[in-house]
Amino acid sequence: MSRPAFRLSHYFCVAITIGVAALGLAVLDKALSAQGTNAPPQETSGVFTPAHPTVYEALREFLGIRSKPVQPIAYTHKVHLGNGMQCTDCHVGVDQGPDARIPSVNFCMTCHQVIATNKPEIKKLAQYKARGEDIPWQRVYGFEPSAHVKFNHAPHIRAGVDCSVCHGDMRQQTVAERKVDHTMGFCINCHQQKNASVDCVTCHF
Amino acid sequence: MAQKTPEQITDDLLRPLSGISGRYALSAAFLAGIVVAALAAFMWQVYAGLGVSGLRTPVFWGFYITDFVFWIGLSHAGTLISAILRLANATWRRPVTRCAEVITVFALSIGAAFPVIHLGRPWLAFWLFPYPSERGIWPNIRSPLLWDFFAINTYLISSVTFLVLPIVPDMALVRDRAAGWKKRIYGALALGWTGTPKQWHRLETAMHIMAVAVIPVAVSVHSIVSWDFAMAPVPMWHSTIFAPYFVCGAIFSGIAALILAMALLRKFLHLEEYLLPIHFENLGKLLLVMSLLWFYFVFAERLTTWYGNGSGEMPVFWTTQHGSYSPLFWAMVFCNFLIPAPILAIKQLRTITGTAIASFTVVVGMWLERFLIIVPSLSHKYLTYSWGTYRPTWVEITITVGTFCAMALLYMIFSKLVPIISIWELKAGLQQAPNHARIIAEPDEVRAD
Amino acid sequence: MERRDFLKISAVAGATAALEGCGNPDHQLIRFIPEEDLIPGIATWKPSVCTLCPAGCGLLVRVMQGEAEVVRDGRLGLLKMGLAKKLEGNPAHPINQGKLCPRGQAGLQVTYHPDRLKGPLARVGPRGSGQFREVSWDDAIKQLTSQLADLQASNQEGGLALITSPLRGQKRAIFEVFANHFKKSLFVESAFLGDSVIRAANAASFGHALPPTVDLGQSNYVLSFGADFVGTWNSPVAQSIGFGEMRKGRPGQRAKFVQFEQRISHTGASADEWVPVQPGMEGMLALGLAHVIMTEKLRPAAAAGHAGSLIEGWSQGLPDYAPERIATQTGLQAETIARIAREAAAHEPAVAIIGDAATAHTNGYFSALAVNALSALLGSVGKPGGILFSSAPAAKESGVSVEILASQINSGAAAAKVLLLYNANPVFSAPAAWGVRAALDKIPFIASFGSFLDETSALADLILPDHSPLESWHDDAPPSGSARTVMSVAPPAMHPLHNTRSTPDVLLDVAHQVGGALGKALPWKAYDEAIQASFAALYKEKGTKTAKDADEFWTKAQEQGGWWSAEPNPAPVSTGGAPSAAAKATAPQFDGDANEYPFHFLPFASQLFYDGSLAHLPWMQEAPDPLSTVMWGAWVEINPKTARKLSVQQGDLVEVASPHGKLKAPALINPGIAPDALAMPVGQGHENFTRYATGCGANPISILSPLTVEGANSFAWAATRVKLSVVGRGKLILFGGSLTEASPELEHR
Amino acid sequence: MAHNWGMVIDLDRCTGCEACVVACHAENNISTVGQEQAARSRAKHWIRVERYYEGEFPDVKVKFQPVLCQQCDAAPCEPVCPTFASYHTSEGLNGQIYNRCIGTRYCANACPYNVRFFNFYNPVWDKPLNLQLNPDVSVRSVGVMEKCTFCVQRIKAGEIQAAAEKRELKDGEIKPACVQSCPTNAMVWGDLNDPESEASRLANSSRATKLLAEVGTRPKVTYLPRDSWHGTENA
Repeated sequence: MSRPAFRLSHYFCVAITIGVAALGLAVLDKALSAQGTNAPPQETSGVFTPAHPTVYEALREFLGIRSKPVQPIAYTHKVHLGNGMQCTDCHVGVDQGPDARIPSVNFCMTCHQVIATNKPEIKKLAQYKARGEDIPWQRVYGFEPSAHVKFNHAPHIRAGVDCSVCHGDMRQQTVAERKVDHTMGFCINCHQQKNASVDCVTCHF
Repeated sequence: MAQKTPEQITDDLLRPLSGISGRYALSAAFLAGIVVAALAAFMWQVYAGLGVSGLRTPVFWGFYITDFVFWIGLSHAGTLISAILRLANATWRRPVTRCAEVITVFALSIGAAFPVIHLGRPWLAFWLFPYPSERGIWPNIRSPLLWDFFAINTYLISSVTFLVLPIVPDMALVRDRAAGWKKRIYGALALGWTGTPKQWHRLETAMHIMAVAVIPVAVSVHSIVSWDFAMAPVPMWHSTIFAPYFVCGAIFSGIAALILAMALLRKFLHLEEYLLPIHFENLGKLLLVMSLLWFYFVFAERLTTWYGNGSGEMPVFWTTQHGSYSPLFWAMVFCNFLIPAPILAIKQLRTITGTAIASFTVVVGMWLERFLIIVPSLSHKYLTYSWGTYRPTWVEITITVGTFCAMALLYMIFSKLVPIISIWELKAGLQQAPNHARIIAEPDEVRAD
Repeated sequence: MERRDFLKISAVAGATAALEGCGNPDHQLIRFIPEEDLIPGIATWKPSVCTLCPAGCGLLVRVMQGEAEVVRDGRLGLLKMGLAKKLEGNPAHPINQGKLCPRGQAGLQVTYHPDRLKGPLARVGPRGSGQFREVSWDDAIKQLTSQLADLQASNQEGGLALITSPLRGQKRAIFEVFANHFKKSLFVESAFLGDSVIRAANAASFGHALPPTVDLGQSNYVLSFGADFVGTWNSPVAQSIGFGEMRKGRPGQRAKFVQFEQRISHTGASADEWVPVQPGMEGMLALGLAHVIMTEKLRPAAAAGHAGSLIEGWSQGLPDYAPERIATQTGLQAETIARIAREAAAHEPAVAIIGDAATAHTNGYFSALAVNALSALLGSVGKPGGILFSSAPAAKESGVSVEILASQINSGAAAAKVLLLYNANPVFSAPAAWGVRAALDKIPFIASFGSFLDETSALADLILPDHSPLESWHDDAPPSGSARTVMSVAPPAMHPLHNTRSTPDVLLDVAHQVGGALGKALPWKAYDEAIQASFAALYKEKGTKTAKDADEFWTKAQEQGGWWSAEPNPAPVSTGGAPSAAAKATAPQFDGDANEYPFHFLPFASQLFYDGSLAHLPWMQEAPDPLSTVMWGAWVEINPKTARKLSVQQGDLVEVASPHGKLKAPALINPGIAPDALAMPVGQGHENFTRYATGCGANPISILSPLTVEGANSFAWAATRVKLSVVGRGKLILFGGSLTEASPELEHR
Repeated sequence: MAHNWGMVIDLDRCTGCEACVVACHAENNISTVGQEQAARSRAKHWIRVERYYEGEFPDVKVKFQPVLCQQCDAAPCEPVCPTFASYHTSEGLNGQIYNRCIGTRYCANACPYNVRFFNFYNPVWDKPLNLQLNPDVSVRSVGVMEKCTFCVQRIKAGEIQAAAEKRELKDGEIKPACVQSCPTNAMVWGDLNDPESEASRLANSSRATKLLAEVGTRPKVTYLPRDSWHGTENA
């Protein structure tokens, strides 16, 4: 006896749920597209931009997925270090302050005016210089902004931490890769071993 | 009205499980729609940021935490009441317990959602779980929010168990009558119940243990919720009265919710012959007691604050008595005391309708109470220069309304899947003590002889 | 404010910011080869000069490497360059000694402002339509050159007009050469908060046409007649430092500070005794105080010397100014006047200063003379703890004001063909009654050098945007704030961000292209050459001890941000100046009938927007005003009793109407304003001044009456009467929750 | 000896000029929220100058009182945080670890001084205003709490510098942005564990008072109340 009622209700059910759901989504969509400007003042979201351009980006960051850097020039650390160069020859300032400098095209050209000018990669280098452009080196290491880490190289170097501890043995690497995973655990371990401070605010501020 | 046979009882109480009426579907769809809208609002909040809510400096907690406390409070309807009645062996409880316990489980789940909804970064809520990580950081056990986390989970688990245990025999009953896929599902839910004396015995024991265990848990939960506030040095939060005050309020609103739920079930599921005036009358009396108790707590709190005349507290006190929040305050007093107390005190008014009306005002009043505990204190905290106001936005309102609809919807669905009145307990009532059963059935008659 | 646009832009900014740092160069802008060789993460500090107000504080700019999105020869790309990150006071600088006011700190946002003009523009639409097209610098300069060449050829009198902010040093010299080269050109240094009245009075009283350097630090009694000296008046930072010293710098010794004004100012708020005085009666009050001091033989009349002789009846002990006689007019009780006079006389060194509204009444010049005389009588002029005068060169004045320029052009007395506009916004900062807009429309060609589109530069035919202050050379000789001789100089702190050019350089360029006498008058190739030349002269004059040669002197000066004398060397005060006609007290004139317009209207300099030139900085908009705590808006201050009488609620939108116009703004209850006065901050109400200031609040200047100060060529901006009516509910954004510390909720008890 | 940073504010010097407020914005990358959001009191000022009127016209007095995070030793904000985002650092500061903050805003409710501010939206700088950002301070994202850090980045820099030069920190070597900018020198900052430091000298002076001392938060900011003129004794 309740069968026909069931059929009828079935349609109702589906129809109305979809209807209201659509309404809800419409509100959401409108709000999204308008960024909340066209709602009355006491309700608008005012100025805002999402922390990530896309939900996908947000998800990647949440899951800690980082894209592999693609370097414009296949620079090989192995060769340079093999020729007796030191890290600090190019990465100036690493022992003075927080960051290490990534050399500009001018710096490279000081040597490569004359050295190995016929090699394809060096030709690329020269072309950049000719175009008046710097080489768009891509970050290999470095913390996500959301980690709020204020890392400072200098004190670590003063403490005698070898570059390879955090960056792997560059003498074996051609194009730099992320060999060491700079997780918080990685930092904490070392800090504890060297009984450096593990107070949060030592790194996060 | 004639004495019901066990078979009749079974038929009556299983009837709601079969078929869906158009009206049912319509209302279900309507409720579902609003719930979806609420979900959309929440997604929007996650996308844009909490700025879409009405929260601001210095009122960082508003509707969401109000709803949180309200729903957790409501959850004290069931488990606590049915447990107490069970232990007190109040036989009239038999038709009531399950609707009560269902309220607990759903209200608790909804309430537990709010702390997440109100987070600035809800996607990180899992940090409240104590799990080992390379960071070597654990949740802060000193934080009342963490106590909440554990208390609520414990309460949820135990009240689910408490709800599910006595369902098992009824599931078996449904299984035996059903056929096809339904039989398989209910069969699974019946956990192989065959009704052997051993099973009956174990069930009884388990129920007894649970009943004893669940009461302290329930009390602890709302005490801890109250400590979310009482632990902070905020004017009119930092008070020793809060724990009992909140527990009282919780049971108060819980009973009200239960009466409302029963009234609705009675109407829509045609349970007139099972949910009888006497149930409402008895629960009405309970409600009256709680109303008086609640008023006593409010009076005590207000009196001591006023008499103490603390420089920090008086502004909050006066803003609720005379100031911008006074309309809400007095509305609360009316809803929680001045309206329900007389209705429930006067026997002639303690009818089903009467108690339902009283319960409704109490539910409204208790929501206001939670709001008035949170917002005025935050908006009038110490340094007058930093005072502020609060006005909710459509987001908060939608989500709040959405949760009420979610409650109703869950309840409707549940009543379609599980007999909302414990069949076997009712029968058990008949078997043990027919007089009892008769008393439940025909109180007036009894008084007559 | 165009909220929608604001949103779009900010959304874009946010999104792109987020996009940077994804791992593939193809997704990114090209990078230009860095022009500087900086180590990332390491800050360098470069001296500079603050140009946001005339105080001339010395800056230290924190420069760090950053990646800026720039356009170089038509290509958009990223450039690693030194970027200014923070502005601090220069600790070595005698004026501000390492300290800096909020406005100075926000100077950073001038450089990075999103609405800064990024290159030269030529008008395409009708004037005022704000439609411009980008042009190359060569075209722009050619256009300006041809205009000036024609003007030179036509040899017409008064053909050139210049409206600039008050200028000093070689920058002024360059503009001056232009002004002098073209016959009878109208050279206006426009400043709403000008100090010309005080300079004129000081010239008369003490022989120095300079604003005073107030040695608060060593003073024991300070009488301030309306001067907002820790806020916006004269040299606020220097005076604030002094204020701190005066209060707690000398153990066991704390000066008393009395403020006379009609509306409690940001400075008055810190006074030990705040005394409301009737508007325009400050001079009379000063003479009342002098009367008491003289009659009670606390000081002889002669002590005031020349300054006293300028006041009629001074030598007779000012019989007309007995406290009892002036009590009603000044609004003070006779006892109060007498008491303060005795206290002041008893606590040497005591100093009296006057400024702001007190000098902006029609009788402001007389008031200034009177207060000067009082200072002199108290005997602290030219002495520690009193008023000093630096040995800076007195500012030359062309004698032309915006008002005169407008009236001459409107009346046809002058027919300017070309107007050069530099860091001045006369359309905004002049009362509508002056008809500045109409006058500008009569000028065929307007060239603006400003960095922003504002009410005035929007009318320009050609815009040649200047570098921001941090990208520019500076030289400056602050006239007050320190008793030491100060010559600030600073090279650019950072490379220019946009396709802008230093205005002095552009002018030199133009001069040379115009050639002839003009070219010869400006021998330098670039502004820094001009500055170096001036420092070479300074070396010969003063620097021989400190450096072995002019070059070393010049380099040293650049490194420390200028040259200053090791010791204080205030200029001697001329005691017996030329006896001139003694001035007589005059009652202040107010425009508007007292019955129809019951309220005095007191515009006041905003602590955050100064004269309105800083309203475009978000930091200034969002910082709460010190007294009202208002953010992002303007307001009308009204006494609580008056408000109750007119049933005006806090936040009501009120219409303030003067005989010359009306405006709407939300009402703000201020317990510290006279019942017969309404006050309003200057600086908001821009019709066209970047996304942050446009349409925010209302501009009180627009409704002011065009009265001038008698005896001084200056605008009497405090002489307007207004009426008030409630027209609805306004938008008042307060940061502060409550007026008083005691909770208002307790009133219920 | 571990440092114990504290501040002294002399209200007799303070003129409420707002220099500290703007300095703080500049140093700490505090975003401006714009007109609409300011109207909904979402403005963030780690330090604010409270203004209180006393009396009625013409006998009006005004009191200024800069209020920033008091870096309490018994800080109500710390125990309530479920994730240790708000905690007590080894140098006695109330640390706020943004990346650990999940945005319960409990700390802000517990704070009696209302000096904690919440990022209701992701902060935005209209290009190129983003170039003004201080690279030494992280930019907080949407949903996290922020508050005065006593310019911890300057403290760290100072300590690292001193360590590099193998010496002790000198008193007055480190200055938070507000202290550095204050035109009347109303603010003094230093190590309270060093009895010689200007800060501890003033903090132990007879004028010293604490804000909301009755709440028992043991603040490390000391206020020297507004003084009055003591008449002719100074003459």
